[in-house]
Amino acid sequence: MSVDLKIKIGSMEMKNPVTVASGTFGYGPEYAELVDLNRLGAITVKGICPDEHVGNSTPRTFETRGGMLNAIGLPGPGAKGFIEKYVPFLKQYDTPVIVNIWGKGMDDYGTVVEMLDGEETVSAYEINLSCPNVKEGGSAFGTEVDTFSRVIELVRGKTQKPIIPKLAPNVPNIAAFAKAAENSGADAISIMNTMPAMAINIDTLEPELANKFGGLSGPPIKPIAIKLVFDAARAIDIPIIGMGGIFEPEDAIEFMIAGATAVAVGTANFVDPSTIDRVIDGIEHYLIKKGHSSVADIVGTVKA
Amino acid sequence: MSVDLKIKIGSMEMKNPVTVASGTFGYGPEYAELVDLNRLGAITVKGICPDEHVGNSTPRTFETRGGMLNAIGLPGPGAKGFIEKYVPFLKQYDTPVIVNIWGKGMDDYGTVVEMLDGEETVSAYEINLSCPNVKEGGSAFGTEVDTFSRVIELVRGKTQKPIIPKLAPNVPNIAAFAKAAENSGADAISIMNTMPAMAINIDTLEPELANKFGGLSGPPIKPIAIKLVFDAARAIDIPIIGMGGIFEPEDAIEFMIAGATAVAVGTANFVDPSTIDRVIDGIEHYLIKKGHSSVADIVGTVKA
Amino acid sequence: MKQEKATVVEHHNFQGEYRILRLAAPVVGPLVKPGQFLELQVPRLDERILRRPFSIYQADAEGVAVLYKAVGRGTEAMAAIQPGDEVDIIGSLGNGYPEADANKTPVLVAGGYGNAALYILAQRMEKTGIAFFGGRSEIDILLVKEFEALGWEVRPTTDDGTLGTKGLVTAAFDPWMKEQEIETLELFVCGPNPMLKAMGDRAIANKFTAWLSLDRNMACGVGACLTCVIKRKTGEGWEWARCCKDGPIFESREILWNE
Amino acid sequence: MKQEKATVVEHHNFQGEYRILRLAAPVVGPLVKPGQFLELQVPRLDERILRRPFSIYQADAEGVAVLYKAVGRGTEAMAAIQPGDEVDIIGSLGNGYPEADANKTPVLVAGGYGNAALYILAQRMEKTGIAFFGGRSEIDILLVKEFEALGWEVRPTTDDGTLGTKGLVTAAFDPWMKEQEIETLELFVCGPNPMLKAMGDRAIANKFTAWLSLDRNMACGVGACLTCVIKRKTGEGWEWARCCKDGPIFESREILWNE
Ligand SMILES: Cc1cc2nc3c(=O)[nH]c(=O)nc-3n(C[C@H](O)[C@H](O)[C@H](O)COP(=O)(O)OP(=O)(O)OC[C@H]3O[C@@H](n4cnc5c(N)ncnc54)[C@H](O)[C@@H]3O)c2cc1C
Ligand SMILES: Cc1cc2nc3c(=O)[nH]c(=O)nc-3n(C[C@H](O)[C@H](O)[C@H](O)COP(=O)(O)OP(=O)(O)OC[C@H]3O[C@@H](n4cnc5c(N)ncnc54)[C@H](O)[C@@H]3O)c2cc1C
Ligand SMILES: Cc1cc2nc3c(=O)[nH]c(=O)nc-3n(C[C@H](O)[C@H](O)[C@H](O)COP(=O)(O)O)c2cc1C
Ligand SMILES: Cc1cc2nc3c(=O)[nH]c(=O)nc-3n(C[C@H](O)[C@H](O)[C@H](O)COP(=O)(O)O)c2cc1C
Ligand code: FES
Ligand code: FES
Repeated sequence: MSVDLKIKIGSMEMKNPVTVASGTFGYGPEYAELVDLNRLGAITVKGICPDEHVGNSTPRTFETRGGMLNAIGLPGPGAKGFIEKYVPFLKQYDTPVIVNIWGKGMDDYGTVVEMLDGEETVSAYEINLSCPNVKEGGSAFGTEVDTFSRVIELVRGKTQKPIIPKLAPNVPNIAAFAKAAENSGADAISIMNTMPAMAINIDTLEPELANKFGGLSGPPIKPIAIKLVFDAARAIDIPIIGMGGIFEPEDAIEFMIAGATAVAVGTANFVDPSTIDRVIDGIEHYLIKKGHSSVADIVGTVKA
Repeated sequence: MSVDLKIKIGSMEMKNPVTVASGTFGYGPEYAELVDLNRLGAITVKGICPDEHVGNSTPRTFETRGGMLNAIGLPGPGAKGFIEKYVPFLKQYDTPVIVNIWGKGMDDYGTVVEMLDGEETVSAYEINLSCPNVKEGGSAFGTEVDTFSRVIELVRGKTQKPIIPKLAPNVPNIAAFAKAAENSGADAISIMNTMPAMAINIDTLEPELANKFGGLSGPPIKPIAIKLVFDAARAIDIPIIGMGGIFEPEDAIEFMIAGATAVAVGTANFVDPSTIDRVIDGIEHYLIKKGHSSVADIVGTVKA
Repeated sequence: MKQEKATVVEHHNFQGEYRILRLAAPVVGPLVKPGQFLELQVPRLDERILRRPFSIYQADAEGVAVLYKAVGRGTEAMAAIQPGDEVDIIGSLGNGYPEADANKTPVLVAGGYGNAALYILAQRMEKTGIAFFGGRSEIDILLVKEFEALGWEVRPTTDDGTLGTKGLVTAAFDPWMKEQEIETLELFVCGPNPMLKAMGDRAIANKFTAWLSLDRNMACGVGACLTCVIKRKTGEGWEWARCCKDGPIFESREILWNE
Repeated sequence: MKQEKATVVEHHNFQGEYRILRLAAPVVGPLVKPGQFLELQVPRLDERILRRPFSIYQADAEGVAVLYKAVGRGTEAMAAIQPGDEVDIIGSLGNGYPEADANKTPVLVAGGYGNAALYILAQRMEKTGIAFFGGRSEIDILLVKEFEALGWEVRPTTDDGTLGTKGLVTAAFDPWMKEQEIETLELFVCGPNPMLKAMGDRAIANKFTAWLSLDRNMACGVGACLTCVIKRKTGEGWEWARCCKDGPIFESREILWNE
């Protein structure tokens, strides 16, 4: 028996529903010796803004009980640097590339899309409206529905490619943001970015991160993410890319049953780079075991 | 060398800064054989509304990676039942009692205080404006600043005893709620309630909790709570009772350095009922080791 | 009720998938009443924090033993426990079985680890009687010799007929019951929920007493969290009763099964 | 770079608080260049998820060994690793030391586990030279005999004077340096950051080459997360370089220390 793992995010076809979470997989080459990039449903690269950006000082990450904090601060080569350094590499693979974009101000979101849109290798944009680690933009855009919608409309006006706003978890009403994304022309949404968090060294009294705050990721946030995906799925008809603490195939399947059409493996890449492979295999086995023929058969099937 | 562990929450004196998180310690008798109730800074009892309430169906809890979900749904004996069944017991101890109160509608918050206020044993009220597990009220009151303030003002009008609104974590701007609490006459605030979350059984497709959703507690949420306490402490002058994943003395100290005057041990009671003792001892040892003479010396000392 | 860091004295495979864990626990050991349980903190239980409840299989002044089956993450992680290890326990918990009624005929009904929970009861009971033990196969019927050594008549049933009567426990119990002075029976039941309900229904229909040991998921084990509730009948309707504190033993008439 | 489930061949106390963990790792073993490291997943590391980086102390076609000191949660949990256990490793990682310059005099400078990281370099280097090893006390100076057996002259320094010159590594190095044709020196340094900086400063002031192995906290170890960055000088200013991927070995002139 064979199952169909293919899914679509807007016009982008993915051979299976598994991508990686932006920022946990570099720009592609970093894990290429450990992970077969052709196996991935899509490669999601780290956040890109129009210009080069240095990011935060160090320490940038900190390990917590069961998870980690990061305040990397979105360092990156900028759109031009990305095209020069990474597009030639990514072109070699038969896997769509989702570019995660962000801006220091609203205009940046338009600018970066203008700079990238000519590249055939860029298959879709994930719009980061929820990074807890940059002062300028990031989460400020993601926790206020009007601004959130304006950014999406702006990006929508610049590209025909699928656009995927990435939602912040620290809101009481994720459904309102999901709905706003849909109404503003998004092809899908992704849930969730890291949860704003902090750790303090009780000997030095210093925050453990140079940036003071960071985002919590990994297994601790999975139950939070499942709830957000469930709530959002009830509110919209466009697909959801679910993420937050996916470490085992069962986690990914839980996201899909909650309402996610696709999933992203994030922090787990650091812990076990074979996670992606295991998750793809696990979804396939689950579908076979349960007698389903395609991914759609399980998406949003939670009895609730 | 001796240190002074005493603190004050409004007019309520606590012999040390450690209480328990509402709902994790019953009404007092449950742990009395394992924990010396006279050692506690205060006993915080499970949520009480004016009338008896049955709470949710079962399953009510579910274990997650590193933590747990609960959707108990605030079952309880009501104010009269509480006075009859538990006040005589609690009276025996030389420890202030914080009664956690909630309402199905706004009026209930006033009613329950009217019913309880004559009891000398009731030292303070923690106002639950953030329970994710009841449909009627709970978190609906805690994620909208105006309603939030109105409930606090209402309670303020009914009692001279200290009132301590308990804040919801799933807001982008905790400082606004902290400030609103202070402006509405609160004597302190407590942070945080559980984080809205969900788990789904991938075989049955049923949510793992009868209530579908629940609140995440335990170590996974600690870094989230630390950030919320830090943000709130910057905004207000009234004390904060910090909680969320306190399992070790170091966790409690971290909350205090972030800005909490007192702390509450919650889920850890289920795991290791000796946690409270260890936390009190650990705070004392830390103060001695660092050459401090009182709790106030470390509250909010984070270098950030 | 005490918390104790108990030392592992012995940990061995008992029969089939069942294992026995024996702990030196001089504080908790002497407190135990039959039908009570422990909340045991499984060492090295990767990334899971809650304790697991286990009926007490044996207890004396020196310590306690539990008889368990690996069914999930926690009980599987218990495989790694070695003699000499420390295991943190809280016990003894719950109400335990009441004194057997001297005027009645005691009957034990058990399945799975239920046999273990009833063994300490049989050891401490002044009378003996008849015991119905059900299981999937011969390998699932525990402690037959031990109960017989105490003077009990054991009537096993197995789903596959490899030992005793073929069928559920009721296949042996029902015909036997018909021959008894039914009202004089006093049942002590410990096993899976369907078995509890089946015996409870018979107790109500036939007006005998049946003490049922309920198995509900637990978090605190001491009555504080309100996880483990069942519906208990009251004059007017029902109320929640906590299996860990008000139970785990309830008389069949107390329970409202429709949850 | 490969991920491999390696089998523990040996795990023993080496000297003082240092231990050696030897792994059968036929996939990773042959890939190793001196100065590279592994990302090792510590088994049973309760509630912590990230791998820990360790320099490769020895490597051959069959496997790898690391020499480590218990300093925190992860390295303490490693104590429980037993021969026969499986340990998941990713390696070999990082750039490693460059080929030694045939026209220069190699000098090794190390402290703590740095000696281990330089040992594999010494083994594979065609020349021999002089090695300055610093430590708190005699017990912290590792592998002196082993380096001598390879033909190296070892000059230890200890803070407490229990072995060799009393003082920091510079107390032995500085007087020696003055007697050399300084520009012909090529240093290979592995140790704590202050030692790296001290040697780097001397290299810049005296115009010799110093390859420094940097120790930064890491999460992914493969260049993806941008945790482990240091400031590397560029024509105009500086850029972030990843210790795990662009390093951990940098030449002294590359590093901007003011972070
Ligand atoms: C009063 C009482 C006495 C018991 N006595 C015994 C005994 O003597 N021998 C024995 O083998 N088993 C006994 N059990 C069942 C035993 O507690 C479960 O098998 C065990 O909790 C399963 O844990 P796990 O981690 O292996 O399974 P998982 O399914 O991974 O457990 C996940 C969670 O569910 C809870 N849980 C799962 N199943 C049960 C259950 N049946 N009862 C309570 N909580 C559960 C666990 O505590 C844990 O929080 C008893 C249960 C109760 C309530
Ligand atoms: C390239 C490289 C090579 C190393 N080689 C060796 C070696 O051969 N022998 C040896 O004993 N040690 C070596 N270390 C240091 C070793 O990685 C740390 O001692 C170890 O990570 C500490 O882990 P812990 O859990 O015991 O400490 P904890 O402080 O509990 O660790 C907490 C977290 O901080 C990180 N961390 C803490 N200290 C360091 C550190 N110094 N470097 C990197 N991450 C750190 C851990 O990875 C973990 O994520 C090396 C480090 C690097 C970067
Ligand atoms: C080190 C690190 C860097 C990240 N960088 C980005 C980023 O550049 N853009 C973005 O949208 N999200 C970023 N994230 C968030 C992840 O994409 C993901 O939303 C989050 O980590 C939750 O998934 P996880 O728990 O599986 O890691 C980053 C996360 C981590 C841990
Ligand atoms: C089983 C359970 C029941 C709870 N009941 C209440 C309650 O009645 N009222 C309330 O304000 N908070 C309640 N809470 C929330 C806790 O008081 C606390 O805010 C939260 O659990 C975070 O702390 P912790 O991580 O230390 O448990 C409950 C938490 C748990 C786990
Ligand atoms: S398990 Fe907590 S009340 Fe029973
Ligand atoms: S540790 Fe991730 S980039 Fe170096």
